Parts: sequence; C-alpha cells; structure tokens
Amino acid sequence: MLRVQGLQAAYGKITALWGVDFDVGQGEIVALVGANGAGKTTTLKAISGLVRPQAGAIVLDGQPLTRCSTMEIVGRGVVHVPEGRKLFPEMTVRDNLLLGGFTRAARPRQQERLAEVFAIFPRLRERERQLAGTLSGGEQQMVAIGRGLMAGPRILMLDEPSLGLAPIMVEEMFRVVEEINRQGVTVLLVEQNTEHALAIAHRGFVLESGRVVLAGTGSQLLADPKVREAYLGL
Amino acid sequence: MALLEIEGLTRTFGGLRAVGDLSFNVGEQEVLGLIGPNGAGKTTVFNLITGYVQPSAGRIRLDGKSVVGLRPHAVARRGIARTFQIVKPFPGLTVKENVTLAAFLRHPARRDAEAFALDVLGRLGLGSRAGDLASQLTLLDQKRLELAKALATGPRLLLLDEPMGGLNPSEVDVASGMVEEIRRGGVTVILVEHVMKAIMRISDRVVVVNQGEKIAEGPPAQVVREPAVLAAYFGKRSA
Amino acid sequence: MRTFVTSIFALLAVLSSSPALAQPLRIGAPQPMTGPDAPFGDKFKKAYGMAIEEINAAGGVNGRKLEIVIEDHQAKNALAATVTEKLITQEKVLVLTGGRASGQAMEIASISQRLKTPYLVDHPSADMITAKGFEWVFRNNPTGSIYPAAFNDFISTYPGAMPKSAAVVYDNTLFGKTIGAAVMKQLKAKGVAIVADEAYPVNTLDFKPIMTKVKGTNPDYLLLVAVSTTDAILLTRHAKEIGIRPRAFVGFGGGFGVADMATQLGPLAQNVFSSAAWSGNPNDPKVKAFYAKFHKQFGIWPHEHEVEGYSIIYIIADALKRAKLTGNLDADRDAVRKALLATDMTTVFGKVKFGNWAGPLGDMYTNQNIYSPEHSVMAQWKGGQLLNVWPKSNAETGLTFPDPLALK
Amino acid sequence: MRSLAPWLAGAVALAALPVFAPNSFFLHVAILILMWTLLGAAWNVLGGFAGQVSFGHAALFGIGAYVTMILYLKAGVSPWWGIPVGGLVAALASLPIGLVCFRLRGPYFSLATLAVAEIVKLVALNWEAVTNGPVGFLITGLPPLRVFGLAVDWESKLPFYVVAALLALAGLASTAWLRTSRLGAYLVAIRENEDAAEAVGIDTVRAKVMTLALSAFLAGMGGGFYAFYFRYVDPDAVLNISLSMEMVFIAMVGGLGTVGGPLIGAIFLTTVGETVRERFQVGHLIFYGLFMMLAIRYMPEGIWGRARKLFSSLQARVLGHGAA
Amino acid sequence: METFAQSLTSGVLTGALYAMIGIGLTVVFGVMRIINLAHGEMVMLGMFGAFWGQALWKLDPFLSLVLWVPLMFLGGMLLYRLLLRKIIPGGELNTLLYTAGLSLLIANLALFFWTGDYRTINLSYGQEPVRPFGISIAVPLAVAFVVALAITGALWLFLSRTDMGRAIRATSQNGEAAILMGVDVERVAMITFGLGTALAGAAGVLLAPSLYLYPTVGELLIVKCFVIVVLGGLGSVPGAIAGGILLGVVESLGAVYVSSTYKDGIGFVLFLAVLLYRPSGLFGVGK
Repeated sequence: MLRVQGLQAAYGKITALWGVDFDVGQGEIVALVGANGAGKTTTLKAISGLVRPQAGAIVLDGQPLTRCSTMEIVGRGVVHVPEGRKLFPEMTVRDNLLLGGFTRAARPRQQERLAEVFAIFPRLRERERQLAGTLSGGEQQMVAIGRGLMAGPRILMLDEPSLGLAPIMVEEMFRVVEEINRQGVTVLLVEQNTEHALAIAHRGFVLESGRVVLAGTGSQLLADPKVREAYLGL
Repeated sequence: MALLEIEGLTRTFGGLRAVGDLSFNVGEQEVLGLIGPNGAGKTTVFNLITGYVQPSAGRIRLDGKSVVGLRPHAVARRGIARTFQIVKPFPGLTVKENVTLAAFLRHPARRDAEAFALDVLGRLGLGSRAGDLASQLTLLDQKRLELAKALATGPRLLLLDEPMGGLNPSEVDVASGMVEEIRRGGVTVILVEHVMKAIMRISDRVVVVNQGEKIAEGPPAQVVREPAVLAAYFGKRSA
Repeated sequence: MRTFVTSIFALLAVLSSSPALAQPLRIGAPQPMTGPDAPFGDKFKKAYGMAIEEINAAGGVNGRKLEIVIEDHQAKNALAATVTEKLITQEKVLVLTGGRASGQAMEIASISQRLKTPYLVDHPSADMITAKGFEWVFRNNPTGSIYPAAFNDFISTYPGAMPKSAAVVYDNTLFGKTIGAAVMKQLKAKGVAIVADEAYPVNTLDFKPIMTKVKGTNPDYLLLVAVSTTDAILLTRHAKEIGIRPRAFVGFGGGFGVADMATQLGPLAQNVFSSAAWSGNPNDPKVKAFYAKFHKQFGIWPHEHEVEGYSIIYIIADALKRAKLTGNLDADRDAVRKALLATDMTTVFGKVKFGNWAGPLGDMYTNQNIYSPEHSVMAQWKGGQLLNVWPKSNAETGLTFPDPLALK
Repeated sequence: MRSLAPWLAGAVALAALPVFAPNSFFLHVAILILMWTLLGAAWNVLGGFAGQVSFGHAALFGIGAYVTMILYLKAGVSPWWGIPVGGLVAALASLPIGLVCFRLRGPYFSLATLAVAEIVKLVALNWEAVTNGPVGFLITGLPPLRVFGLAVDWESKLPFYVVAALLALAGLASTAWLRTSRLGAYLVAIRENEDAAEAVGIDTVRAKVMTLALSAFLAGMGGGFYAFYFRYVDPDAVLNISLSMEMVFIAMVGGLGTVGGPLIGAIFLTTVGETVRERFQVGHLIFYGLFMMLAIRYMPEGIWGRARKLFSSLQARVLGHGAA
Repeated sequence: METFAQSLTSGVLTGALYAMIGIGLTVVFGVMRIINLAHGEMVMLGMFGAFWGQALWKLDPFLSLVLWVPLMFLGGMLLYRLLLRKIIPGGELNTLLYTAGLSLLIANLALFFWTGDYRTINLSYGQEPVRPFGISIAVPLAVAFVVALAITGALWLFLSRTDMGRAIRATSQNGEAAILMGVDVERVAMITFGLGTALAGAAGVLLAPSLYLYPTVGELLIVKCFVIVVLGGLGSVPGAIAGGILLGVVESLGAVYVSSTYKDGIGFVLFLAVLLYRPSGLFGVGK
C-alpha cells in the first residue's frame, strides 16, 4: 500500500535520513523502532510532506506522494499524528477534533466521525467542551489520535503515542491502537517502547543512524538479540 | 571530595516534575554516563547545572561551592562547559571565530584567544577547517566544533549532550576517541547519550534516570542488566 | 568612498538646478504642504496667491512682479530649517514669511537672524519668536499671550462679568500652555479663584472624564484652550453633554471660531464665546470686500489664516516699495528690514506698526506689531453664526451674558 | 594598509567638500547627511550588530539634545563639552532602560523601547521645571569658541560641518572598532544564538547593555549636535517617534550591521528625500514610502550589503572561481 | 460617585472601539507573526469610507458598513497576495519596516487625493446625548458600541463555529499541526489578513462619527493599538477585547484621578509592566 524507497532527507546541512526503505501493507500495523535520533520522526515528516525529501520515492497505491503538499497528502488519507501531540491548546476538545476533519473530503462526515471517535474514547465525550491545554497527558494523546481519525485516514502514522504517559495509560494507548487497526485502519507506528510496539505490530523495521538495519515480523524482531544490541550496545 | 555534588535536585514545570530529588556525585577526571529513555529529564539536569533553568529545590556544588542561581555565563566562568543536543554553532562565523569567542573567557587578548582556539581545533582535528563558515561543516565536524567551543572555555567539567546523536557507527568511534582524549587532558565529563555502544566504551560509571528520578547507578555493564533499567528502556509488555 | 562623495556632488548639483531669475521680487514661505498640518499650508498658499495676483495685476511693486516660493516642511522643525536655508541661499528670496506652527517658525527665525534675511511672521503665535531680540524677525499677528486680551477687557469692564471662579482646560502644547498661563496669570491678579487647572494631550478622543472632574468644581466660568480644531469641538460638546453650566463658556484658539463649530455642535454651540487674536471687523468695508472676493474665487469663507496670509503680502509689498533695491542681495535684504521698521499702514487684518514693547507675561518683544492687543476680539456663537460682541467698537450685535442655561 | 585607503580617501573628500560647496545650503545638506550618518551608526550598533531592534532611539537622541541645551543655557557649557556630556548622560539613562527592555526579546523588545520613548516624551512635556515643558529652549546666538587662541565663529556653517564630520567619523569608527573588538564578536554571537553565547561564557546581558550604552552615547551626541545646530529643542522636535523610525530606515537601507551602511543610507535617504520633495510638492512622501517598500523587497541586505555581494560575485567571476 | 460612573462608562465605550482595532491587529499577528504597522491606515480608510459614503450618496455611516467591510476584506486579501506574501519569509524586521513604508504610502496617497483637511460626519440623530442614570452618552458612540459588540459577536461565531474560523485559530496556536490537519495555511493567512483589514475598516467606520478624520489619523491609533494587543497578549482575540476595554477605562479613570496630561503615560507604564511581568499578556495562556 505505502512504499518508501531510498528516502533521503536533511534539515539544512544535517542529513537525517541516508536512504530508508520499507513498506506498509493494507491493514497492517507496522512499527518503526530505533534509538533516539535514528531518523524515525524525520521519516514520518517526509511522508506527510513536512520535510522535503532530497532523494528517494514515497509511493501510495502506485501513485507518488513525493511532490504533494501536506494538504493533498492528508486528502489522500495519509494522516500524521505528531510527536508531542501538538494540540491546539486554547481550543476545546471538540474543536480540536473537528479540525482533524478539515479537508474537503472529510467535512461532510464530521458529525458521524465525531461519534466514532467518542465511541473509541468515551472519556473525550465527557471533556468535549474543555480546553485541550487543560487535559492530562493521556487525554491529550487521545485527542491527538482522535483528531487524526477525524480525517478518515487510510494510513494513520503515530509518532511516539506512549511518550510521557503513566504506565496504565501506555497500556490503554496500545490497546486503542490495536482497536483502530481492527476497524480497518492501517497503522504506521513510531515508538521508543520497543517491546510493546513490536508486540502489537505485524511487522517492524529497526532504524539506526538514518538507515533501516533490521526488518522482520514483530515477534521475530522481539526475539532477535541484535535489536537489543542496537539499543544498549550489549 | 567529589568535583560535582548534586543533592536532592528537583525541578517542576507547572504540575509536571521533570527532575525529582536527584542526587549523584562526579569525581575528578571521571566520565559519568547519564542515561535513560526519551523524556527522562536528562537535558533538564544539564540545564539545571549550567544555569539555564533554576532548580525548584536541591543543591549543586562544584568543588564544594554552590553554583545555584548563577547565570549560564557565570557557570561557564566557574569551569563548567556544555554542548547542546542540537548543535548551536554561530553559523555566520568561521570555525576559528566560533572557537575564539569561547576562548575569550580565559584569554582576554585576541591574539592569545586565537592561538588557544587554533590549538583546541588542532587537538580535535578541525585545524584544516578553521577558515570555513560553521554552517558549511558536516555533522561530525559540527559536533567537533561544538566540543571545541566547550573546551575553549577551559572547563574542569564538561557536560556533553548527545554528542554521538545522528552520527554513523564509524563516526561514533571517532567521537568516542575524542571524549577519551579529553578526559586524558584532565577534564571531567558527564555524558548524556543514547548510543549505548559509546556509553559502554567510555563511561566509568552510569546513572540511569527515568521520569526524572534515579533508578540505577553503577558500572555500565552491570547497570544495563538491571530489570528496572530494561523495563524503562523497552517498556513492559502487557501480560 | 570617493565615488560616494562625487555622488553627493552630483545629487546636490541636481538640487541646485533651479534657474536664478533676477527679475521678480521673491518672497519665501516655508509651509506644511504635506503631513498633518497640510490643510493650513494650503490655506496660506491660496491667500498668498490671491494677494500677489492683485498686486501684480496692478503693476507690481515699482514695476517689478512679486513671486512667492513655497517650500514644504511637513511640520517638522529640522525640515523647516532645511527649506529656510534653501530659500535664502538657493532661491535667493528677499524676505521670508510663513511657518504655520511655532516650532517651525522658531527655526526659520533663528536662521533668518543668522543669515540676515527679514522674516515677517504671519501666523505662528509663540511669544518666544519675537521675545528673543531677533532684529530680523517681525510679527504682524498677536502673540499667544495676547489672545485673552479682549476677554480680559470684557471681565474688567462689563458690569457683573468678573468671574467668581474659573476652570481652565488647555492642551499641553506650546500654544495651549502659553494661553493657559496668560489667562490664569491675569485672573489670579484680579483675585479670581482657579478651581480647575487641567492640561490634556492634543487629539484626545474623549473629554468626558476631564469634564466630569471639572463639573465637580462647579466653576463660574469655563475657559477652554485648544490648538486643534478637533479638540475645540469635542471640548465644547463634552462639557455641555456632561452638564457643566457656567455663566460663560469661553474658547481660546482658532478651533472655536471655525464654521465646523456650528455644523458639528448645532445648538450646543449657542452662546459659546471665542476670544481670539483676530476675528475680523465685519463693519470694515475692506474686510467685507476681501471676504466676498475670496469666497467667489475659492468657494470657501476665509478665516484668520487666510486673512493673515493675504495681509502679510501687502505688508511686504509696502516695505518693498519703500526699500531702495540695488541688486545686491545682502544690501537689499537690509533695505527691506529697514523699510519694515518704518511700516505704518492698515491691512485687512488691521493696523500695523512694528515696535519693541513688553507683553502681558513680562517678555520684551522686538518688532512685534504694537497694535496686537487691539486686534483681540470676543465673538459669540448665535444661531449658527459667530458674531463679534466685544469690544463695542467691533461688535456686530449685543452679547448674551450670563448664559441663560446657567440660570436654570 | 589596504583597508586604510578608502578611509583616507573618504577623509580627504570630506575635508575637500566645503571648499567646493557652492553655498551654505549644500553644506547644510552635507551636515544633515553627517548627522544622520551618526544617528544611523548609533542605531546600527545595537540593531545591526546585536540584532536588538529599537523603536525608541528618539528618547536617547532627545535626552542628549536636552542635556546639551540645558547645560549651555544654565551653566554656559560650550558645545565642545556639551555634546559629549549629552552623549554620556544618554548612555547613563540607557542603563535602566536596557535593564528593563532587555528582559524581552524580539518584537516585544521593540515595542517596549517604543513605550519607553513615549514615556520620556511625556516626562519632557510635563516636567517643566527642568525641560521648560512644551515651550522648550531656544538659543539665540552662540559665543565664539576659542581653540588654540583662534576664535571660531558659530554663525557660519563650517564649524558645524567640522563637528558633524568628526561625529560621523566617531560613529563609523565605533562601528569599525566594534567589528574587530571582543565586544563586537560577542554581539555577533548573541545575534546568532543567545543560548550558545551564554554557554561559552559570554555575559549576554552585560554585552547588550554595554552596546546600548555605546549606541546611546552616539545617539545622545547626535541629539546634542542637533540642539546646537538647529538651536531649538522641544519635545515634539527631538522626541518624536518619526526620529526613531528614520534611524531604523537609514541603517536598514544602507545595510544592517555593516560599517559603511549608515553613511550610504544617510546619503541616499537625505538626497532622495530632498530630490523627491523638490520635484513633487504634494505627495512626495508617497514616493518615499514606495521607495522604502521596494528597497526592503528587492534589497533586504541594504545598499552596502548588496554592493558588497555584487562586488564579491564579480570578483569571483573575474578570478574564475566560485562562479556557481 | 457620579464622576466615577461617568468615567467608567466613557472608558468602556471608547475601549470597545479600541478593542475592535486591536482584534484586527492581533488576529493577523496570531496567524502570520507579523505586526502590521499600516493597521492604523486601514482604520483611516474605513473612516474615509464612512465620510464619502455620506458625502456622495447620503449613506448613513453605520449602514455603510455593509459596503465597506466586504470591500476592505477583499482589499486586505489582495494586499496580502500581491505584496506581503513575498516579504513575510524575509523575517520580522523586514516585515515591520515594509509595513511602515506601506503606512507612509497609504497615508500620503490619501493626503494627495483627499487633501489634509479635517472632516467630520454629522448625524441628524447625533446631537443630543442619552442620559441613563444621569450618565451622559453620545448617540454616535452608543450606536458604535452596540455595532462593535455585534461585529465582535459575529466574529466570535465565525471563529468558533465555522471550519475556516477554527482553521484560523488552529493556525495561530500551532501552525505545523494545522498543516498536518490539511489546512491550507497560505489561504488561511490571506483570509486572516482580509479579516484584519476588514475589522480595522469597520472600526474606522464606527469611529468616524465620533471623531475628526484626516489622512494621518492612523499614526494616533496605531500606538494605542500596540498597547492594547500587548496588554491582552499578542495573538489573542479575547485578550484584545479585554486589553481595549482596560486601556479605555485606565485612560479615562487616570485622566480624572491622576492627571489628564499623563493619561497616555499611564497606558504606557501599564504596557511596560505587563510586558515585564506577563510577557504573554494579561490574558494570555501559558508562555
């Protein structure tokens, strides 16, 4: 469904990606794992058009995404839930969610999707009129994911959804990711919580210094001692 | 007596406790690794030591004298230098000018400062690039420059924030070598790093923090096997 | 660096390219033609033009035509100095007039004095301009501290008019403070209590707060000073709206005499006094003729400014006629200055004779029109018209005092 | 040695100018240009080098003007001493201003300086005992100055020209000094990255305050010069926002953070202003505004910056390398 | 007591109009991070719109809003599209100076075509003030106040209830996240600039009957405008409303209880104090 080939990207003079290759199949959960600074976030930013790739291809259903603006990419169903949640802090939960359904394609179905999001996160219905900036970390992450779902994504790209959450919320978050996937949304998951991410992922890719160094199914990678090496230098 | 003593260091942002009741010491000429998962509060610890952020509670002493409340430049004058996770060169200046600026701290005369800057650049293998603009350097060289700037302030204690981040494995080796070289030169180092290979190789001791608190301390090879550390790094799988 | 210096010369050469016409007698007038004061510059431009046209049509001055050179100073002091310098050294004018606001006039006066070129002030009213001993500077119009002369005369001579107390509200500009100070000094000398002494910044949007404060002091007279027309109108409106009911409202400053007072305020303007340096003597046929002609030519009724501009040209022409001009610019300028010293004539503005005398605030004036105190007039708004009421010699109608509203 | 040549040439041209000037108006324009060069340089020290955009320099100019004027009128201090003392007082006054405003960054700093300038103006308007309020001060004549037994007559333009030239040179020299000095290097570091500057031991607040003081000293001397040259000081003339803006324009059009920029900016804006005013009686400010917009749109690095760029690319092409 | 009530009322009424000018400036800052120095000239254009509407077509100034607001909106969008869009990436200082040039240009074009004359608008119904509870309120100011409230209310509805309004708020709170939502930030910027211009124009139309108008009146208003938006927190609409009213009241009470000459000074001191102790403004959230 989504194929990334030889992706290179840089911030100014600093090259962050040196040629990343992976693919995501329809209905899968794919985890991108790796140490801090390995290039996971940059990969997502390149896919969603926030960072212009210097070389390589990003192809969705056989159509290139590389030259599209973020607006068009979102319109085609590739939705990026950024690291750190990036909510609109002075807007209500409801307004945050509605903005997720801003694209022309998504607008007619706003109410319907709002109901779906509230079904997944009943907590958010209670907080509908509250300002997003006043929510707890876990609730904010729910809003961020819910906001992503409002666009009606075909692929949902989640960047560190468990970051900074209390352990119980981390559990909840992974449960929700699986739930969303069961409803037919393909998920590209970037996580530091490697164990957990690989446990729920169908397949995973390990990034190191801007390159994919290992690939396999989630359980293969979990068992692979090389993954630990890449992290802990054991 | 330890060179740096940290006792009960705490900092909260709004309701969030970024660093909580953290205590550790660093001895003369030691290399201490400060590790922990993303968001554990490592950079905040650096910001607290160097005066960019003021602690909510706790003591920080260099040579027995408190550095709490000093502004960053004054901390630098006392002999603590730091690098930034995201390198902060002065991009419009040449490499030599960048380092000379730092050298002014101990060498007020321009001639002396420049000479010292060139000396530091030579030691770090940047001598040949002295005349280039900082913005034109490769990442490795920018990291070198960051290090050179810190060294040029003539520190006793050097805080390195992810010096290996974004480097490829062979570059990591080069950078690790540089840190070892610096220690041999008599400088104490605290190292925040995610590249564990480097941590294992160069640190004498590591302190592991998670959610702002110390969860382990000891020799690197031993610490990374502790279950609390493994859980902090890889998360716990739901049963 | 060298090329930049040559480019200065090149650019300066461009500036100097105006041809030196020796034929007409040139009068220089720095005026604000752009910037916030532009409307005033425009009034003077019309007035000067009309007078010069008349004089030239009648054969000019001793056979030579008059010419006016107006330079824009944007109401900025430094620019006023620049254009004055230019008029004197480049345009080689014989005599200067204009200025509009006192700050700019001060610069013009100072340079005229230094470069020995006569400057005949037509409108700027700061006392300082003719109180610094500048022998090259003359002024036809009254100084600021003379504005209240008619008012002063009125309260001293009209039966029962002496105020029991007075509130004084003035803007914190040179103009406002000068008149405010003069009025208060004179009132205090007569033993009148000043119950409110309020300065405000020009172009205030809302005077109601000040007026509420003033109302609390229950003044017998309310004296308002405004350099800006906006302020004059809003002061009056807000004072009345708040319900201050003194025996007399007296305004000082041009704004209280403009037609907008009536159109803007309607019935609120009724019985407000305007004590001004000059309100024209409508009983004088020459004034009437000038008003009619000006209205015919430009479609607007002239006021203080137009009269000042128009008269000043006649004073200059009169001096030029008497001066022995030789063609040597320095000598000619001195001749004009000497001729001005001997001026003794009457214009639409009134009588002119320059002399040295002491003003109401104790300043020693040099070359200030000695008839200035006599020009001061009190007028009153009646049924949308401003009519002179004091002194009796210039009165068009009887005055209404005290204000009937105060008696209710 | 080579770098001294243009300076020498400039000094010679400056010295020669009065000899060739056809009349005093030319000298007047030249004096204005020199005064604006000083003021542009004063602003540039802070705005161009330290990257701190002040909209309140009129306050420093005004303080200099008032101090010089008051010293002369109340104590008979001659311009020779009055102008530098005016600069010193402005520099002193800038210390508290700096301590307040430097706590803010970016546009907030600019707006704070604007507010400070407005407050200073209000004080000048209302503190009548010292400033004479809106009436201001007027000097009628300056006694001749005795230097080495020579009596210099202030009635002619020449002495003013000499003083203005010295002041402009002082402004440009301060900028040139700053470019090579330690403080200047610190300022560039602060402009490029304030946190990194602190990290290498630069006391950024002190460096900024010192620079502001230098800038204030120059601006204050400009004010002092204005007071003596124009001989009339009142709040509206010397504390106007438009003065602050003019200084920004000059530094900007000439080239931010360059040594020659203020001179070029002053020459350009003064002559453009004069020429346009000459040609278009009404509405000449339309062209001034348009010119500002075009300059920023097409020459954001300023005339000097653009010229230097063109020169170096030309040089590169001629020498056959660096042509990209 | 009467004095206090009167000055408070005056302050609130004038403050509401200040607020409208401030809102225009603040939304533009929020989305584009630029301070538009030509904002005062937009108000001036609105004032002249009201004037010419009445002079040429006998249009009631308040009714003429229907004509001028859409026109100013279009004008603002064009201005952004043709001129500002290219400048903004050049940085804060450049934009600031560019808009300073623009302000000079607009004011002097107005001066050229309309001359510098001071003009007034007369309303047949504006002569007598209304006096609820013994407090005097001028009719034009009262009408302007009510219309300003209505416009502000409409703006609030637009910003909170429509997709475009939400997109504008979102862009000003977190530009990158807004892009990720598929918001066309360029278009949002253009519409926001149009909106800011239209609000300034509307404020001008409303102010015209209570004030004199002349081409350089903008200078007077822009400085007040800065004070308002900083008081309220740059970028915050509720902040601008509160800041406007606060400034109006502080000036009004200050004139009575402190000194009328220092009333502008009180505003500036407040402004500095807020900048220092709450740089995000009195009503700003977070840092």
